[in-house]
Amino acid sequence: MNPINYLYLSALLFTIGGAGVLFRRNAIIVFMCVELMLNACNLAFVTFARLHGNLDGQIFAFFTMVVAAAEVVVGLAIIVTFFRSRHSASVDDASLMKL
Amino acid sequence: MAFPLLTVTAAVPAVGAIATAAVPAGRRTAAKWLALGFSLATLVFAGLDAARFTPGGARYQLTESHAWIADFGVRYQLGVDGIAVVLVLLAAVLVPFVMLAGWHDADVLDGHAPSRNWRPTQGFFALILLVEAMVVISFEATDVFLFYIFFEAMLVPMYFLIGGFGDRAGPKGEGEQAKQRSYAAVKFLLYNLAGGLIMLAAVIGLYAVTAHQLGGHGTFSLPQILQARASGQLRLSSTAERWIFLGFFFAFAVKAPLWPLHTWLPNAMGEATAPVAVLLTAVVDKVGTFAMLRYCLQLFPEASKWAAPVILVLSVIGIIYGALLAVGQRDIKRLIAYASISHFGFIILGIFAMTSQGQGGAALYMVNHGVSTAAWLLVAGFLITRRGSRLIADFGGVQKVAPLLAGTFLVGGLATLSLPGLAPFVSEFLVLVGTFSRYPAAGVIATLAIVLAALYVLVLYQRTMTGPVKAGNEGIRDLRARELVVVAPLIALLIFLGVYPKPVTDMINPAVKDTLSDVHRTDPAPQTNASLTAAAKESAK
Amino acid sequence: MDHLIGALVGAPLLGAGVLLAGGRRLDRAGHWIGCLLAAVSFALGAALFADMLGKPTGQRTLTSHLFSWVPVGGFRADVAFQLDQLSMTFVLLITGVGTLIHIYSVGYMAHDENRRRFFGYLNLFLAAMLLLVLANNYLLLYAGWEGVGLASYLLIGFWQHKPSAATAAKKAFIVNRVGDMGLSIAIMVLFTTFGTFSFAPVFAHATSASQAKLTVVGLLLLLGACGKSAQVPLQSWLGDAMEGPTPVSALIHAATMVTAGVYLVTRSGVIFNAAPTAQLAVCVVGAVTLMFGAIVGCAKDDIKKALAGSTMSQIGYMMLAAGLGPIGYVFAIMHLVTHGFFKAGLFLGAGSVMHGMNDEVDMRKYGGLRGYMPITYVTFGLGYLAIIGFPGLSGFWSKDKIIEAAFAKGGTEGWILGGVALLGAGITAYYMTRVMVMTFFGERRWQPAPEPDTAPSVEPGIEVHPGDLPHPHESPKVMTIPMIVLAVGSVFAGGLFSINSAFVKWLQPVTGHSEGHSPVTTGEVTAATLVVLAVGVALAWAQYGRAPVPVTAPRGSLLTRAARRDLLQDDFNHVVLVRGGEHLTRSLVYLDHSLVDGAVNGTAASVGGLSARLRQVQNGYVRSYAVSMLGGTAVLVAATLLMRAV
Amino acid sequence: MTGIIHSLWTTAADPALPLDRIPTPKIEYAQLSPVLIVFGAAVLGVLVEALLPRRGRYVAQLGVSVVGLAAAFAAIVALAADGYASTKSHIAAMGAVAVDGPALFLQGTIVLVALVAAFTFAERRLDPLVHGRRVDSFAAQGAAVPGSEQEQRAVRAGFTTTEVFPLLLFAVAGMMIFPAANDLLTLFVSLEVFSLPLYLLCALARRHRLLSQESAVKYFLLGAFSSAILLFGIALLYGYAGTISYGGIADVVSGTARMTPALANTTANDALLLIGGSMVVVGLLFKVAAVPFHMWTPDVYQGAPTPVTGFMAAATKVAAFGALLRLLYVVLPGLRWDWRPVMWGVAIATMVIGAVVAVTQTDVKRLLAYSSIAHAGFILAGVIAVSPDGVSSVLFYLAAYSFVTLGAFAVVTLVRDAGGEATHLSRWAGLGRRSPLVAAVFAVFLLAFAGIPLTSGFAGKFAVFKAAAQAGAVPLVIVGVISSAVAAFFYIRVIVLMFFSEPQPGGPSVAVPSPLTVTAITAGAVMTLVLGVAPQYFLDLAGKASVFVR
Repeated sequence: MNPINYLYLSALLFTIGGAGVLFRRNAIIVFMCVELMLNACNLAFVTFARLHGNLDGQIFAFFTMVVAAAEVVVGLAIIVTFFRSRHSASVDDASLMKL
Repeated sequence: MAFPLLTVTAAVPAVGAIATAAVPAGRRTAAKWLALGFSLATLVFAGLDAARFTPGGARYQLTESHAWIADFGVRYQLGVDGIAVVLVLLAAVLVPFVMLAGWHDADVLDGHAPSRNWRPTQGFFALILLVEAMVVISFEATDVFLFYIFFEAMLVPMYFLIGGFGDRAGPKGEGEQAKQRSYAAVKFLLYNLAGGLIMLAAVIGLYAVTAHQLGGHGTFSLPQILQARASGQLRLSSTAERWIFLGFFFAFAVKAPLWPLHTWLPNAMGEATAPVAVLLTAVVDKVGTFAMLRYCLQLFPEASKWAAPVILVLSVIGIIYGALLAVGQRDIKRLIAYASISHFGFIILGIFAMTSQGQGGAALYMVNHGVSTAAWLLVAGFLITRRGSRLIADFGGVQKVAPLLAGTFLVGGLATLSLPGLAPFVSEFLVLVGTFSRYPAAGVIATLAIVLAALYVLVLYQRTMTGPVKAGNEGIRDLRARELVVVAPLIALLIFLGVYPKPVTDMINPAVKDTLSDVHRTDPAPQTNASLTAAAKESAK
Repeated sequence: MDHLIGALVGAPLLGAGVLLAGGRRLDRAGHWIGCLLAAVSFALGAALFADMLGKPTGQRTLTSHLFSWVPVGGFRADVAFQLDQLSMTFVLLITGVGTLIHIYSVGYMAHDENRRRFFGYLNLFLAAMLLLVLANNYLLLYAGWEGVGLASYLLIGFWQHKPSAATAAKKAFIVNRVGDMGLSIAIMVLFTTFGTFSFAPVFAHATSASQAKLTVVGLLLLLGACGKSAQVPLQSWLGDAMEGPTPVSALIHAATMVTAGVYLVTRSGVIFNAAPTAQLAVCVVGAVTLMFGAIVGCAKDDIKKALAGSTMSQIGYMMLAAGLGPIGYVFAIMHLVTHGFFKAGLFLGAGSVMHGMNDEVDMRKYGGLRGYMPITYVTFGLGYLAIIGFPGLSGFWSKDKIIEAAFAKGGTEGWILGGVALLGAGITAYYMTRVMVMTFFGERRWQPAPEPDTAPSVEPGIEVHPGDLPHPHESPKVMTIPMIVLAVGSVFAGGLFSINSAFVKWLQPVTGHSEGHSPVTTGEVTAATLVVLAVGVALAWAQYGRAPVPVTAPRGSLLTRAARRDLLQDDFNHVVLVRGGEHLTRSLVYLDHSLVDGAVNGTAASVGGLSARLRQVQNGYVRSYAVSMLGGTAVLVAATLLMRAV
Repeated sequence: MTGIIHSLWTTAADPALPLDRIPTPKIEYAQLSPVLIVFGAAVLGVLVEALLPRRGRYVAQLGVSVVGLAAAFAAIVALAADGYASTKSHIAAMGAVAVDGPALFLQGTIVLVALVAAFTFAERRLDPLVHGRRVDSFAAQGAAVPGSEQEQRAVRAGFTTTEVFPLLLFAVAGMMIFPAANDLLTLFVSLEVFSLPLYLLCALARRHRLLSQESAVKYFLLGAFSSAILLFGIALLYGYAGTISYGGIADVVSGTARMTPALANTTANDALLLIGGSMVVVGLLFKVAAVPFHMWTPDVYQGAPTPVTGFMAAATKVAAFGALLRLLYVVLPGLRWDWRPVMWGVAIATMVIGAVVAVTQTDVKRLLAYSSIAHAGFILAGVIAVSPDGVSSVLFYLAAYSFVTLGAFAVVTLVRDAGGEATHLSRWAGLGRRSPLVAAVFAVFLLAFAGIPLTSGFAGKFAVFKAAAQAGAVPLVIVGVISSAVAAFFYIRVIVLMFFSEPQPGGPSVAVPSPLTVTAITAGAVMTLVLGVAPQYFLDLAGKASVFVR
């Protein structure tokens, strides 16, 4: 089938992810939504790689995964400490600093 | 290469500032004498400048020129024309008096030392010297950028002088007083900074234009620009010239100050101690008017002529407005401030009347106003510190208890109302004649100010000095030796310049002639000759 | 010889410098130094006069160029002097009368601890006045002009502890400044018209300038003259100026300074001759002031103020004459000189009286003094006869000539002016007789001791203990001698001048002179004058000589009351100028604060408000930050695409 | 650079050559040495953590970082001296990393900044002794819950988070690659390489840990979000051009690339290019804290440990602007007419909002955060002038600004009361009375921010505005001038507070720092004045380094 559809799908996923970041309160879920966005990007990469018939996109996808993994490591660490000190993972609780 | 006299003249006070600031906390008096010494040394060098300057010689003399910031087309380039020499001398002459008058101004702050290296006295005198250095170099600079840098930078020490060592003889309590002070200081700084930043845009514009026309790198060198324009290499489009001119003029008009950009001056002068106020009006503000004469007219002749009518109107308004408000003041220092606004109106009027009398008068006025304001305001300062108040209503009959103080105060006032025989008369009359010969209406309206001046000066004198001694004034002591040393020479100078201003005018005239030729203006010819020739034509027919 | 001119001015200037800068250590010798230097300059003047007489009429003008004062472009003002017959006349008057009054003051100011300062100011005045009359250009004249203004300010306010004195001094200076403004503008016009303001070239080219210009100049000069010579509408200061010590009133506000206006007009004769409108204006001002002063003089009970009124009116005569052009110049000056003698004499007399009456000035508290101070009585009397124009005495010669000249102007103007002058003579006789009688004749009204309720008439600041009665006595020689000399002058000067019209011949080369064809003969004028004179005297005698004079002034007619208040001129000034001015300045102060300053503060405030509002966006919620980011991205993308679209 | 650059991946993908003939990629280690050195030091740091006993770590870590950074700087200088900044500049590592003027200049700046920052990281004199031990501004144990028993123990045991040094070094290495990255992959990876350590560093404050953690969370989530956007942009660019190398994309954009049917298909409409390009730009604008992607800045700056804030504020801006420059000048010059107007808008918004909002700030660190936003706007003005002048002016501004910022934040660490740093402005009242010297130095930094002549701030401002004006962006200059007038107002406010208002009783005291912080502050002050009074040498440097290799 026409690879363009994959692009639409990736765009859709990206949007969903973005929406999640905006609408979900739980830090973990917000973060997962970001991961979703990254994966949307991966899909796009792979699709374009197919389109152009070169491997750059695919390679890039692999890198993205690695990076995403690294992000998870750091992110979870931060979120966990955050959670442990406030017993809540709601990003809306992180609003001591404002104005 | 020749001995860099101008650099040294500016460097001496700068070095002095550092040296003074370095004096350890305990040695207050030592710091004072050190600072005074440096200011006197500056005076010596300024004198040398004047001596080495040959009137009617090259346009810019004692020049120095070194590469500085090639990327910005900036050179460290100094040179003085007659007006600059005179003004440098003025600054160098006034600063020692300012120091002597303010000898004890910082002592109050010395009382409670919150920390080991709390040295207000050292700071006070160091800042004064710093201001002097920056003023001097901005008079000497022949590179627009160099000038601009110090024109802006001098705000900082001035700001600390006003806000940090302000007048404690205010009408309100100390707390309120502190508020007032820092308000005045901030107002001063922001006004001038805003002006300066607008000018920055114009300076950048100037660079862009020159860079575009002279190929590749722009230049800020005044002589180079003048030369390029003379040779037709550089031809500013009238719109560009006007915009850039406005940018420059705005900054200078704030500094000068020109109505309606004047409101920072009364606050600043009211809150600063008298010596600092003198430093501000008599020395620092002169940079503004000087810059109009040098940069606005020389760089942008066409735009200057284009804007002249409006500026003349503003300055005439300023003259009358300032005088009227001076009449209405309750606070001695604010009164003097408004009087100064009126006088700055005269200076600007003279500059933009674009006649040799007008501009010569304006240049002379800068000097005379410096001296007369110094004399009047310093005596006023002595009076205020004695009584601990600056409200006119708190004084009365002082002449009975302190005749000498009253007398000198009167002389200062008479100078301010430009009485013949005292310096300001000559310059004021020149400005008026110069203006009248091209714009009669403006001249006539401006002349009204001589009546108003008499009004505010004499009313002030009457309320404070004459009549029965007012309660609280009995204790006012007459002038001390130190204060006499400050006042007497100033008065002598006033009389000398009033009776024999020729040495100064000889310095100024060639510079004025050059400036006028820059703007392609000649004095209007007396009408009789015209009418005579007309009659001749009639008869010929 | 011509270098002496500089010395002429220099001597008193030196005196002023020494006395004022000298400080207390000169207190003991100060007054003699002052007198000496005044005398020196008189001597110099006399020497120059002798030298001048020695020369043929043609080359009597001396000039001396000291140094170049203000050279800027085409603008050349030099410190240079020009001594011709006109200046010479003034020099002699100023230094002569000046010296006498210096001497008189030694006695009069004996008890004042600031006597040194007083003499310093007097010398300063002499210097300035000499500068005024000797200058060879208008700017230098202006310098002297303002200089005498300063001296008069300092001397009127000499007793600064008296608020009234301080106020009077300030008033005098400021009113004068209004006149000075006219003069300085006149100089500007001259400069723009002729490219110079030195007398010689200006007068040489005067005719080549447009009449309009000359008229403007003339009117402006007149404005200046009005200020200095207390002519309507700028006369209001002279009455108050009497707050100054009496010698000052004698020298400055009677004999010399107030006549500067007449000098100015005469000196600028060439210009006025070419501008008839301006000339007429001069005449009108003179005539009006003549009447004004006379009427005021009739109503005042303060002896000095009465004399001040008369001064005003006499100067009105001079102005009138000067306005008549070549017919009148000479007589203006002649009357000026004679007036200098007798008016100075009268003031000194008044001073002597006050001296004896511990500074009482209210004539209603005098009376019958002739027995107590005979010399004063005689000298004052001679001065009195001179001023009312008693045949043979100075005033007779000069005043009649003016009246005659006024008629000689011809046409209705001539008749009106002449009539006014004639009437003025009558009124003069009336009020002077009044003064004379109230002071020296009648029964004495100065006992018992002044009650508290008379305090107002006593000059405030000078405490009056009920208990020390006035014990009238003759003044010391140092005061009487000058009075005698002046009396002699006021008797004979006029006569001397008129011996085969010597004075006319003397001044003619400078001012020019022409005998106008008078519709009435000299005899007729004289007769008429004598008649009105007699009437005036008789009226006064009837009113004050025969009937006893009430100690407290009666309410009097409307005119009288108005006249007592200087014909309401001050009230007018107060309401219109002072009040108006106060309101103007007050509202301006308010505007400056609220409008000009407010605009700036307003901008600052609005920036602050904007900032506070924008701050709210930073609400601390991650998700809202994310929204702004995503929104921003969307906008950016959209904008980029749009850029491509358009 | 002529000819098409083959990135590692395309050659491998070329079906023409069989798998056994894949050429080994050529890596110019010498030219990459600066980055490699820093990475090496970082790894060494990790080893130190693993192997050395607690006591020795602090010294060892500090030593490693300082030596490593110094060596890296030496290497950079050597390369530049060798001409890699100008004549020999080319693209190393098979097209992944550019070695040219801008890269080296920015790397040099970053390394120096990091060196100074390392000193402030190591400062141990400011906090009072804890159980007789000196402590720095980092948590005893990052994992421990604030105020928990565990934390107590860690403190008692005298733990210290010496891991900050390796983290710092990793971040530095990433930042060094960021402006040098010559293909989108390197760009993305390096972005993450320097971001992740920063997230962690933010969370490690000893005092105010809640705030610190909050800042970390915000920074992390938003950072991840932005990098997702960036990544999607990259994907679209790749989709458009079929390559991820800068040069390749540029060629495609300018139409000089070898056309393949696929390319013809994707380049048919520019939407991909435009959207992708602007999304990548957004990712970078987030890092430079440009409006409207600035909102993380104040919170993160306030919460993070002040030394970290200083480092971030200085180094991140340098790196990010470097990358932005390269992207706009090397990849998208063909789209100039599309992105320039947009950037105009961003620049103006950034200048104005940054300046205006700062007016009402009450916390020193937040104030500096907003001022950094405003400055980002000024720098953007220079970026917009697409000219060598623009590049050099930006480079100069970055160098000048980063040192002022470092110094300013270093001063902030000194002003303390019982609760640690006293960052609320009201506490700074009368500081000038208590310790004139510190207040004076801070005033110098503030004046530099305000762009008063004779400070580096003025020279920088003049340079960028000049470039902008010459590129015809006069309105931008005027807006900039006006907003700097507004900005001046709040810098002045602080000075007024310090000098003209009475010190409040029980106000904060100024701690006497160790030579480390003193060095840092001095370095900042000296640079501020030198670049202000005699900027010519550095302008020359920036001018020489203003040409991008392609």
